[in-house]
Formats: sequence, structure tokens, C-alpha cells
Amino acid sequence: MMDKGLYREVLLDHFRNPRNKGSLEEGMQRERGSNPRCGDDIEVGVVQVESRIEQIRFHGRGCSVCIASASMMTEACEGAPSDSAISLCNHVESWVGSREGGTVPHPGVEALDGARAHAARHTCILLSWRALCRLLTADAA
Amino acid sequence: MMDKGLYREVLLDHFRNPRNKGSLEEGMQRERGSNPRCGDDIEVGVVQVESRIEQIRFHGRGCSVCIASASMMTEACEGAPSDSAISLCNHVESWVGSREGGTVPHPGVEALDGARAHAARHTCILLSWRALCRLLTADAA
Amino acid sequence: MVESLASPWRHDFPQLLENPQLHYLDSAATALKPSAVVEASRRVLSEDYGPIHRGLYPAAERATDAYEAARSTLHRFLGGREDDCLVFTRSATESLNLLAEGWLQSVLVPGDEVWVTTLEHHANYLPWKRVCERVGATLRVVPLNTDQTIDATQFDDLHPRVKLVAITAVSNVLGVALPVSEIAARAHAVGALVVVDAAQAIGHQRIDLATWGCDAVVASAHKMSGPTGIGVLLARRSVLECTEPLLVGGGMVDLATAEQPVWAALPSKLEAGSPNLVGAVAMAAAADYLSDAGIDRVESHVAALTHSASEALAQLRGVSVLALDAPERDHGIVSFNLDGVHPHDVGQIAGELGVAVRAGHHCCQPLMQALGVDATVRASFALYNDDTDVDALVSAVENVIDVFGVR
Amino acid sequence: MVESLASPWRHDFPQLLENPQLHYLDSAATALKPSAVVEASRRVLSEDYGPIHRGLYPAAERATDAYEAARSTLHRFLGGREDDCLVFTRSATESLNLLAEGWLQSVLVPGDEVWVTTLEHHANYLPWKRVCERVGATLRVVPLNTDQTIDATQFDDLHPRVKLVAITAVSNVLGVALPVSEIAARAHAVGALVVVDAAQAIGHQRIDLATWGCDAVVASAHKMSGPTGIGVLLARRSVLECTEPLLVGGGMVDLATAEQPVWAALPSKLEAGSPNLVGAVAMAAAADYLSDAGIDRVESHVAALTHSASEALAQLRGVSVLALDAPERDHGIVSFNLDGVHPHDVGQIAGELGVAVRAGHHCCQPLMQALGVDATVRASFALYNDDTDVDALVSAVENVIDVFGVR
Ligand SMILES: Cc1ncc(COP(=O)(O)O)c(C=O)c1O
Ligand SMILES: Cc1ncc(COP(=O)(O)O)c(C=O)c1O
Repeated sequence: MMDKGLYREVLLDHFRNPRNKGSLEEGMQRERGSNPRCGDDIEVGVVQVESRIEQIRFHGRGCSVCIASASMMTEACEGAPSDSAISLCNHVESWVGSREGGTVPHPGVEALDGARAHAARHTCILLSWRALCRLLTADAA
Repeated sequence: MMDKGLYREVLLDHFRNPRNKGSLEEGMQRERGSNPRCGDDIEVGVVQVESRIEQIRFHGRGCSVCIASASMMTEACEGAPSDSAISLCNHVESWVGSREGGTVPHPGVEALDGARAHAARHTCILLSWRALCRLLTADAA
Repeated sequence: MVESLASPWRHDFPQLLENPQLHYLDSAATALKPSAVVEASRRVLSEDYGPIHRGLYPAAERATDAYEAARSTLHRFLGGREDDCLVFTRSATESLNLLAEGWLQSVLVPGDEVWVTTLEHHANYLPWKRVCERVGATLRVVPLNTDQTIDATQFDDLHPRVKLVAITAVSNVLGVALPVSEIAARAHAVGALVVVDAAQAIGHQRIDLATWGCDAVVASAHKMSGPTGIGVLLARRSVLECTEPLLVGGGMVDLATAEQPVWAALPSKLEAGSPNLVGAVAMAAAADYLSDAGIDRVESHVAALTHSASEALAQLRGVSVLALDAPERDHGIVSFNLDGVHPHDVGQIAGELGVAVRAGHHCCQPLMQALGVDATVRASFALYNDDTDVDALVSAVENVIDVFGVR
Repeated sequence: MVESLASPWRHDFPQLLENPQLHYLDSAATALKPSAVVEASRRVLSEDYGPIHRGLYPAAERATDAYEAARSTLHRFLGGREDDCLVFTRSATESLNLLAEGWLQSVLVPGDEVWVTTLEHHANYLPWKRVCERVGATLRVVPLNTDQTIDATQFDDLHPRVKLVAITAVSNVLGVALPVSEIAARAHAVGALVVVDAAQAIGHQRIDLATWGCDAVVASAHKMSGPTGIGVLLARRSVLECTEPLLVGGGMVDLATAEQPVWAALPSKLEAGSPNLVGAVAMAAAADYLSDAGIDRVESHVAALTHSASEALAQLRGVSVLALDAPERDHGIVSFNLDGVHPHDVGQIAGELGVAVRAGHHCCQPLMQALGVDATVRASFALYNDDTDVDALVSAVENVIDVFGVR
């Protein structure tokens, strides 16, 4: 049952072994995302070089969906041009909001498909993406 | 139909030809009863002699039930000892409040039986009785 | 050519089917319910019930979806724009109090003005009055003009100290409609906001916030054949953003432990406590029912009944119909008085004859004062009424005339 | 000896009959409805509907009688005394806000105190906090003691500057009951009033204002298997006499045109707007249903289920049940956490397995802070639950333990 559901192996793997998770380094640009309603609290850090995301990390706490989504995000965005990353964030936002259908924004986030069906989990999924988007957009402005 | 209902002839007669209605004389004790919700507004005046109601009158405006009830009240109370009149007021209050059953407080108010069945008319019936009761009670105190 | 006054909707109303002798002409107080609303309410109570917000299991998700779908339905039904936000309240009364206490209170300064009209319901009068007095602002009551209506030119003297114009779409006593768009244009020209009380209009005419160009509209479900205990406030997001919540508690706060609690985003901020799922779903069912019936068809049916009743009543001995010569007057309501007979007596005798009308001040004491009466008899029409109701009304009043020997 | 945990009432709940695989353990958020409530609601919507107050025809009189009968039923159900008065509100949340804004606000002076406890719901915390801040009074939050409860001795230092003690009868997170009467005695000894939040207790234990000796009690219908969108405030008449209305409008004013409007007598003064007939009747039907079931039998059934679930959960690897060693703890609620797994994940997986539990802060952020957690998983029981629900809960949690490899 769990295979088709929210908790696919891929998601659980990202939760158990989150990629690019750990304390942020000095000099990183940082942005926090927090949802006091469920206690999710995450900070995203990036190093941009020539409008490309050279490095991206996050730390914090949250439910499996929140942590796995942040982990997937770092994999999907590392090395990407900053404006593509912004587009990706927006695409993820709308893909999640629509709950079903639409094209998967990035192969690395496909495992979030089970979670986006549940409106109550949208904030969990999007917490890190919104933080990244704020960070990159503020920086571009 | 109207015969059994609220608007028995007796009540309509008291409305059309109210007893003891007209301007109050100088020197009467007065008490006003008003219900801004429906615009009923009545003033009762009495002359007490040796704790008896020597004279009683009222004036004002109101619906048929309000006017007829005031008219019946003046007939029932004229000449009565003041404390019996207070008792009568209280009896009418509880008889009306109970909506049905109970003993008729006074033969002269029997025609109010149809009206007391309707909770929305209780204020109309009781406006003058309550004014009289306040007047006599304040005076006795 | 005689227009048909039969109602194609009457058979949808179980209480009328059960009581064929009932002539219900008190829909302006509260309207009867169609089976669709009864059934929607039964279904959500007994099949699709669940808690709203943040539930992680199917019944909770379905309930949340149903609640939000009801919000969208009503947003559309009331002509809400994209930058409007719909808040569920307990009633039109609460909606107006929320705006008064939560918004007006914080924008008014001494010397400012709020304009209402003489024919406002207490619900669209007392909340503003209370706030104006607290703040030291002036509540100006636009008087009735000679044909017992309000027209847009009476708002020609609006000036920049006026912060709010609060008007009813339709008078619940006279049945006259106000020129909402024209008034709104004048108000906006001086920077005042416009709130429309659609409590009375909602059952039988199109409410269209966007076309009206107003800033907020309020209504109650029970007057549009929906359930009791729920209403809405649909307003510009920008207004609601700076509206302080009337109620604080669960669901409306993101961070309660902070020195200064952090309120949730709209609309949750203004919906403290467990949401009224059953009410919202049944209210949306009422909106769907009216939309399916065709709100324009409903409007002309109700107008025809109102017109026919006013004309017939005006012929009777001793009867004076209010606002009889006003334009824009057939919006479901006829108020009248009978020489020498108190409205209570008219109402009671009509009631005994199976004709349900209302007698009283209809929560419009300022209007009663302006009209110089204590009360009126009010007959009000809804989509389920037909010509038999008009006939019964007329013959009930004839009966009163008889009983009281009106000359 | 094994006590039977079968529920004699389960078959009264259509949603459970329709969904035999649903294990509804979220009644502390909102409770399912018995047929009696569904039917009462259907009947009043479709057969006995009418406007309330001052109607002069039979449908209006019947509606008024039904509304007032509902008031009496609930007055009795909550143990109201003769000098108490019951006001219908939209919810427990509104009831508390009404007391805060309408009563507390006018009695507090700077330097006064209001006492609440750490385990209050936001609805019994934020309204008092807001008023205290506005007035310059102090809101004191009585801390949890070591066994995660509140006891009466923590109120030994009450003093005459304390004007109000507001406490919940049962914690909606820990399921512990407070010693209401003992706290009330201490409060009254220093002249403070006592308000009891019975929102959580009302579904499964006797609420008895008279025996408790408190001054006011609030509750919502939806948590006692009644409809959504209605609640009550039952309080001493003397308190309500000096409570300013939160909402002003129709029905609550005798004379609106006066410079200083004259409010109507209680309870109308505090019930502005068209009364919620359908809600009141259906809420009374819920009270009758619980009375017929026997509230004491319901209480012991729910306690047995709660006890059994807590014991079983506490055995599982990585599970910590909150307030496990507290006395007076089996009031329908078990909160727990699972090592290394976020409550959302527990709730979601349980939900996918048909077990409806809640995960979150349960509108009790001060308590979460005191417990040092962000959220808990909460399973809550009502009269319709039985041992199959307990078993399903336990096996769902076992499943989570598996999925997340909790060690
Ligand atoms: C203890 C407690 N108090 C108050 C409330 C508020 O009740 P409502 O949301 O129905 O107003 C709740 C439920 O949410 C509760 O559990
Ligand atoms: C014009 C108007 N405004 C406001 C209201 C108040 O509506 P409610 O009592 O449902 O809050 C009413 C009805 O009573 C009304 O007719």
C-alpha cells in the first residue's frame, strides 16, 4: 500500500538521508521558512556565482515531507542558473497547488506526487521552495 | 371563526368603546407603560382613597389587545382595595404567562383568553397591568 | 395581457407542499427552504461530515474541500472579483459588526463622517453608530426624499472627510432599490469606501459586487433560502487585510505564544473557531439552487407578485401602501397601514386566516420615525409565492377591514 | 475481568454505518452526528421552519416556541440555576470573546489580574490576553505541575486583584480534567469570577454549572454531536446584565433612535440578528440524545476506551504518551509522540489506514511550548467508538513504526 501512497521509498530515502543537509557555511545567502502551525522550520543557504547556484544547503526540522522536499530541491537546483531555479520554484508551486495532473516540474521531485494530493501537506512541501524563491528573487531585484 | 379566536366581540367592544379612557385628571397618580418595539404607549392614572382605588383611567395608543386589556383593567379595578388590585395584576401576569389553563383571574378579563395563547401579544396585554402594578406597589412601599 | 403569476418553483419547497393552506408572505424576515438545501444539509451532517483544516485523513480532507468549494461558490454568486475575499460569519449582522469594529474603528478619526440612509436596518446602522460615537466621528443619516426613496443626487455633497458609505441594496420595509452603482461612484470620487447590505436583496436579485463597484457586501444565508446561523462578508482583500478580528481563538492565529500574536492569513484570520461546515455547504446549495432557477427569472416573478399585491391593496378602503409611487419599488416587499387599526391586529387576523405577514418596525426605527408611524404591516414575496398568495392576502385584509369596521 | 468496549450507540451514527472501515478518533476536533440530530435538523428546515420573535402567525409562533424550548433544554443540560441565563452564540469561541470584550473589558482596571492555565485552548487564552493588554492588566498563566496536570493548590495564591479565573474542564490535548469546583471555591474566596470552558468536556461528561459553583460555562454544539455554527454561553444573569453586546443590530434593541440606544432585556440583548433556529433545535436534539444515552454511561465507556488505548500505545517502541501518570486523565483523549517521526507523518499514515487522528498543536501553543514539543498526535474517543477502533489505532501506529524504522 505504502508504495503507491505518499510515503514511497524515494521520499522516505530523502527523509532518512537528506542530501545537502547540515549547518550553513559562513558567507552563504540565507533565507528561513517556518510554519509555526506545525513547527516546521527550515533555513536554506546558497552560494551564487555568476547567476548560477554554485552551492545549496539547508538545515532545520520538519516532517518527512518537508525534509524530503528540501532535500530534493537542493539536488534539483545545484548548479542551475538562478533564473531557472526561480522558474522551477514557481512551477513546483503551481504543480503542487493543482494537486493532480500537469507536468512534473523536474524528475527529481516526482516522488512528491503522493504528497501534493493532500492539501494539508502543501505547506510542508513548499516551505523550502518558497524560501529559496524569496532568496533568489530578492537577490535578482 | 373570529368568535372563538382572539378577536371575540367582547374584546373588540372594549377596543371600540374603551371604558375609562381619556385624559388623566390633575392630582391623579400616574404611571406610564410603553413598548417601543410596537409603539404601544399607555398611561394609567388612579386616585386612591383609604387604600382603595377610588378612580382609575388611562390614555394612550396601542393595538386592540392593548387598549381592550387596559379598558378591562379599569373596570376590574375600580373600587377595589389597592392590595387586591395588586394581587389581581399579579394573577393576570401569571395567567397570561401560562398561555392556557389556570383560573381566570377576574370575569372581566375572560375575553383575553384568546390573546394570551399568543406569546407575541403578552406585552400588549400586560402593558397597562404592569404600569398599574408598579404604581400601586411603589405607593405601598 | 395577463402575466402568469404561477410559481414554477413552489413544488421544491416541502413546507408549502405539506401546508397547502399556508400563504407564506414573510420571506423578508426569513425564507423557506427548498429540498435541495434540506438534502445538502442532511448529507453533510450524516455522510460527509469531518473537521476542517489541517486534517490528514480522507474525511477531514473532503470536509475542507467542501468548505472551500462553498466559499468559491458564494464568491462567484455575489460577483466577487479576484482581489476580493469571502469570509464566513454567523450573519449579515456579524459581517457588518466585524467591519465596524475591525476596520472602521481603526480608520476613523474625530471629525470624520460615515453616511447611511434613513431606511437602513438596525444591523446597518447601530454598528456604525457605536463606532462613530466611540471615535468622535459623525454618523450622517441621508433622509428619505419625497417619493419615499433615496436617490444618488442625495450623495452629491459627499466630501473627503467621509470614510464610509453604508447602504442597503433593497429596503426591507419599502421594497425600494437604491442606485448602488451611482452612489458608489460618488463615494469613490471622494475616497470613501462603500459597503452594501444585500441581506434583503439576496433572495431575489443578482448581487454583483464587481458591477456595482463596491468595496464590500454582506448577506445572511437564511434570507436566500439557506440555513440559519451563517452569513458572509465579501470584501476587497486590502480592506480585510487591515481588519482586526472581532473574535480571537483557534484557527486564526499562526503564533499565539508571541508577545504580539501573529494572525493567520486571510480568510482564516477572520474566522476564529471551528468553521461552520454544515452552514457553508447548505448556503452554497441555496446559491446553486437560485442560480439554477435563474436569478433573473426569479427577480421578475417576484416583481410581478409585488406589483400585483401593491395595486390590489391600494384599492382597499383605508389602506395606504408605502412608497407606492416610488420608482424601483417592486423588490419583493409591500408595506402598508390600515386606518385606525394597529398593524399587530392586521398581522394577527391575517395569521389566523393562514396568511403569514409581519407587523412591526422591521428593525427600522429610524425609518418608522421618518414615516411618522410606529409600525407597518409588511407582506413579502419569494420565488415560491404565486397569485393565490396575493389573493389570500387581499382577502385577509378585507376581513380585517370588516372585523374592525374600517370606513 | 475484561470490561466490554463495544458501543451500544454506534449504530445511531449513519456516517459510521456507511463507512464500516472508518475508525474515527478525532471527536475532540468535532464529533459525528447521530440520526436524531440529522432528523431534527431536517424537520426544522423542511417542516417547522419560521421566523423567531414577534411573529403573529402559527409558523412564527411555533418557531419561537421551538427556539425557546431549545434554550431551556440546554439550560437544564448544563446544570444552569434559576438565576442563570443562556445565550446562543456561534461557538464556544464567540462565547468567550463575548465575555472578554463585553464583560471583562469593563471590569478590569490596570494592575488587575486574570488567571488561566497552561493547557488552555487558544479560544480560552487569546480573548483574555487581548483584553488584558488593552487595559493594562496581567494575564497569569498557571504552569503545569510535574505530572502534567493542574491542581487546585496552584490557585492557593489567588488574591483580590484577580478578577477572573478561566479554566477548561478537560484539556483537549492531554485529556486530563481540572478540579473545577475546588478552583472555583478558591476563586470565589477572593472575589474572582470563574468561567469554565466546557467545549471539550461536553460530549462525554456531565456539565453542571450549579454543582461546580461557577459563574459561566461555554460550549459548542459540534463537539457534542450537534450541528456546526452554534454554541452557548450560560452565565449568571448578574454577569450578563453588565455585559455589553459584542454585536449590535436587529432584535437586541428596544429603542434604536434614542441618543443612547436602549438594549432589549436578556437574552435578546446578546443575540443580535436573526436567531439560529435550526442550530438551536439541532443542538437541543444532541443534548436530548446524550441525556437519553445516559451521560454517566457515556463517560465510563469513553474512559474505558481512553484507558485501553493509552495503555496499549505506551507499550509500543518509541511511543511516549503524554500525561500518562496523571490522575483524572482518561477523559476521551490520548496524546502521544513517536521518536524521530513528525506527528504529521503519523497522522497521515494512520489516515491512509482508515484511522482518523489529529496531528498538530491542537490550538494549544502555550502547552506545546511547556511540553517542549511542536505538535502531538492525538486520538480522541466518543460514545460511538469501540475496541475495534483502539485496535486499529494501535496497529496503525505499529505500521508507522515499521515504515519509519523506529528503533
Ligand atoms: C478546550 C476547547 N476550548 C474551546 C474550543 C473552541 O471551540 P469552537 O472552535 O467550537 O469555538 C475547543 C475546540 O476547538 C476546545 O477543544
Ligand atoms: C436589510 C437587512 N439588513 C440586515 C439584516 C440582518 O440580517 P440577519 O438578521 O440575518 O443578520 C436584515 C434582516 O434581518 C435585513 O433585512
